[in-house]
Amino acid sequence: MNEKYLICEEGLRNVVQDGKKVGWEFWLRIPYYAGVPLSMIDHLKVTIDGEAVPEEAIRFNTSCGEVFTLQELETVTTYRWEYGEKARITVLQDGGLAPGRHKLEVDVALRIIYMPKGNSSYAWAEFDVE
Amino acid sequence: MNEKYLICEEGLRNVVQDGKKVGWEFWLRIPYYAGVPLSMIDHLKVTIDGEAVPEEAIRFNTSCGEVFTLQELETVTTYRWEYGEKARITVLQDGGLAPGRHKLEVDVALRIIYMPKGNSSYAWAEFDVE
Amino acid sequence: MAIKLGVSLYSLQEDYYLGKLDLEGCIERVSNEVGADGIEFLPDQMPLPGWPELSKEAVDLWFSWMEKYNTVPTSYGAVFFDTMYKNRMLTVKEVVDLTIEDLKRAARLGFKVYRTGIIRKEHLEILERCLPVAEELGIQIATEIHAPRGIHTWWTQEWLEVIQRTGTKAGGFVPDMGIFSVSLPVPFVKRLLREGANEAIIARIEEAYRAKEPLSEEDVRGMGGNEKDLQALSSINRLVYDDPEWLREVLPYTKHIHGKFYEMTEDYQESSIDYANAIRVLLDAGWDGYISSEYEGQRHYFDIGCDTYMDPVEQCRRHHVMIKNLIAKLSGR
Amino acid sequence: MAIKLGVSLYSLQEDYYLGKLDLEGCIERVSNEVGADGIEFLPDQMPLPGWPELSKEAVDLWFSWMEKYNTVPTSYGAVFFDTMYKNRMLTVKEVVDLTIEDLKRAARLGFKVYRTGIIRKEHLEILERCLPVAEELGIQIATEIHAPRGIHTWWTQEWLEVIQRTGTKAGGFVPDMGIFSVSLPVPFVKRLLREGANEAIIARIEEAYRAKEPLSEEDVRGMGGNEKDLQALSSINRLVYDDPEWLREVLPYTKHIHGKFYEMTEDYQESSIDYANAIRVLLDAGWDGYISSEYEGQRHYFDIGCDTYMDPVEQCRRHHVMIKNLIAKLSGR
Ligand SMILES: [Mn+2]
Ligand SMILES: [Mn+2]
Repeated sequence: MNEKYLICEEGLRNVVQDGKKVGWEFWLRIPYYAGVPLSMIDHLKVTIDGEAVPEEAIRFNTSCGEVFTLQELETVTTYRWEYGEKARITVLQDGGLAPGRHKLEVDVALRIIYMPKGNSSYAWAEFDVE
Repeated sequence: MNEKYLICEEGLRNVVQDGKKVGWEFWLRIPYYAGVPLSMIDHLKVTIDGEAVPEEAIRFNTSCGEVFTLQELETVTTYRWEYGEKARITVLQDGGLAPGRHKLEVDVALRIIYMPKGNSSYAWAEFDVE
Repeated sequence: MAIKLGVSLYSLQEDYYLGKLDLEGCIERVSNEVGADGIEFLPDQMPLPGWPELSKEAVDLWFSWMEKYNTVPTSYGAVFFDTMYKNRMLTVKEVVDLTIEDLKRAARLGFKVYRTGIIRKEHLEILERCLPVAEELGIQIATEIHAPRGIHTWWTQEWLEVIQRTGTKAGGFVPDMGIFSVSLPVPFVKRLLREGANEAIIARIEEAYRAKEPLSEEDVRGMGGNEKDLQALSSINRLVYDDPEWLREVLPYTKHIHGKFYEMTEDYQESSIDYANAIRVLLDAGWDGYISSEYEGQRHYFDIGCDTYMDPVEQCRRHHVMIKNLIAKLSGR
Repeated sequence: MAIKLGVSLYSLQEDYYLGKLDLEGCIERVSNEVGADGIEFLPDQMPLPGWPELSKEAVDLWFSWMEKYNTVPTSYGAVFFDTMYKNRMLTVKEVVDLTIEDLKRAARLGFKVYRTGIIRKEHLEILERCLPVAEELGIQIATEIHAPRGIHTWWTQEWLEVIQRTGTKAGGFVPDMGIFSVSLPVPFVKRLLREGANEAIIARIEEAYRAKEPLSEEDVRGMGGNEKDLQALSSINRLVYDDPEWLREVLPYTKHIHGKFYEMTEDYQESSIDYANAIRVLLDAGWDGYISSEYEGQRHYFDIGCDTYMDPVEQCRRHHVMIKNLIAKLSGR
């Protein structure tokens, strides 16, 4: 759902810490018509330049500054991903992304009670990274 | 903690369903000085006659009649194992236990914040099964 | 008139999603540009500050908007959280507890109808257990009658049985006008055609649907139908056309109706849904309550971008004109 | 007198655990048989009906007991639930939210002291964020000063820093008398001896502890000590003997004290804890508040069964006699 607007126009950026590129990040809107507690994110798969990102490298950043791994999200009922919120998704990767054009793909699913087969949405975009 | 009183005097019984023995059960008190939400049970290992029971065969029965697998317990924050409550523990096993004497061992641990190394308690008892 | 008009803020969702409107902005546009006073909203879609906790400040803010824009809360669109955890479904008791908390929030915000939906058999038991609290709060637990299920399906009939068996005053329904669908949503067909579907084949699929002799996949393939035509077929199989007369069976328990629509033309027509017969029954029954416009067409324009969106506010305005025209015509005014 | 006496129901825990007493029964015995009015309880140990939800009925029940038995709520024994989930620690905000809910329950039940304990550095931030709510509720957030940490450790000092920096009236301490330990708990030594420890070796371990020249494992092995003697050694290393004069540093923020004890003799002696000097300081400082008897000896009799338990009610009664005797003697009455 909302596939066209899932990946936000903020694009793709390297994350720099103490002068070092330690990963990269992008912003994601929810593939649903409402917000949900984070525990209802069933999966969040990220692919960069055709290669799947290891699940353990992905971090979901809440609007109030908490950082969760996907495995931790399974019990996070007290923080929500709101409808329309641009959630910052970080991928830990030493060295970050090389400057140039990169293709980002995401596949994100929520567990919604009236969608017994799951609600999985796929989106992709290409961005230039400095 | 409270090792002497963990396994309750109610003993060991076969569970009969539609005339068939489908498993067995016993009653367990909490190894702590207070009650906790069920999600704080860190592990519950059951051994019968020296043999470990597969984790998937164990069921925790709440006082109000809910039945949870150990894997489900990890998110059960809304039901509690109260201090002094005799919780019924069921083990699914076709045919149940043979009549005669059996040795039951349990190893149960809670996650308590001021016990960084965990709070694991071991108890055993022998009972006659009809 | 006994039929009152409102808007579900669901209609304005895309503008909220993209940050063009906030909750107050949605209310303001409904009041000032649609000219309606009934406000339905989904708190999980457009939450008040601090949601799902509901502070006194948030309640005051809500009522300050109602006053400022001369609007009234109508129906509160709730959802079930059975799937909160990956490793298990919530228990009946857990969902009851969450629903009771939610009913209290709805009542504090002044809503008289708590719109929910029965999906699993368990929801019947859950909602029945919530009825005494709803009675105390003076709010009606109303399950939506929504395609692919209609009035004569267990979802509706078993809740009706609960209402009649318990004699509760706090149980009811929100019929969604989508259960009177006579064709696929117009903007959906437009999109399928942009994507390569065949206009003639879609017309035949729709005719067969109206004749209650639905085509099979083989039929469509035999006509030379492509994947997009087959998508039209599978979608039409999930539509519902209930006899509008059946509405009378649930109207005694109905305080609120969803005015689902997909696209209003400039001359105030919605060709996908049989509004004329539904309104006729409502008038004949002397039904009293709000119809909330529920526009659900914008998403079919995503592929050609925001700029060509139908304006949801204008769509709702036209929808209200259509209903007023029907009322005037049918009541001979 | 300014020192008032109460009982923590923690003292009666084993009888509750085995189903011999319920919550009301515990209160009744404290009132009628110990003859004290101050009631401290741990809701997670002996919950009211429906806990952790606190209905009006449960509150009424609680106060009906307070009235019936002529007792007053003193300190509410809370716990932290950081470890709620296996896959992560709760966040600071989550623990703050839980603690605020808990503070409200404590206040509704009439408690003036909310006893908690700092374990992780995060708890300092958590409790500081709860102070404004505690002030509003008129309840003091008091962290227990409990072995293995004493008055001059970060657990106490950093909370003291928060109290002084914020100027809050809602922050304080519950010193546990166990921080004035002069020997191992008597019933624990008795159990070790039953299990094979050497009386002479334990005596030397305790002497060395009092001389602040603790023995090493090698020392104990060199004396021919066995595993039980080594258990005594490792236990004594977790004991604390703070100078009772240090109490003065925290007394301005102390409304409640835990009268920890392990075994009262028939002639009203508790030889493991230096009560005399602690009471002397309290009297000299003119301290006003409740000392809650906190009996923690029964568990050491589990091996020889329920029948030889020390009676916790009689133990608390003797503990009160000891304190009254000390007060009388030290104030020259
Ligand atoms: Mn609807
Ligand atoms: Mn204590």
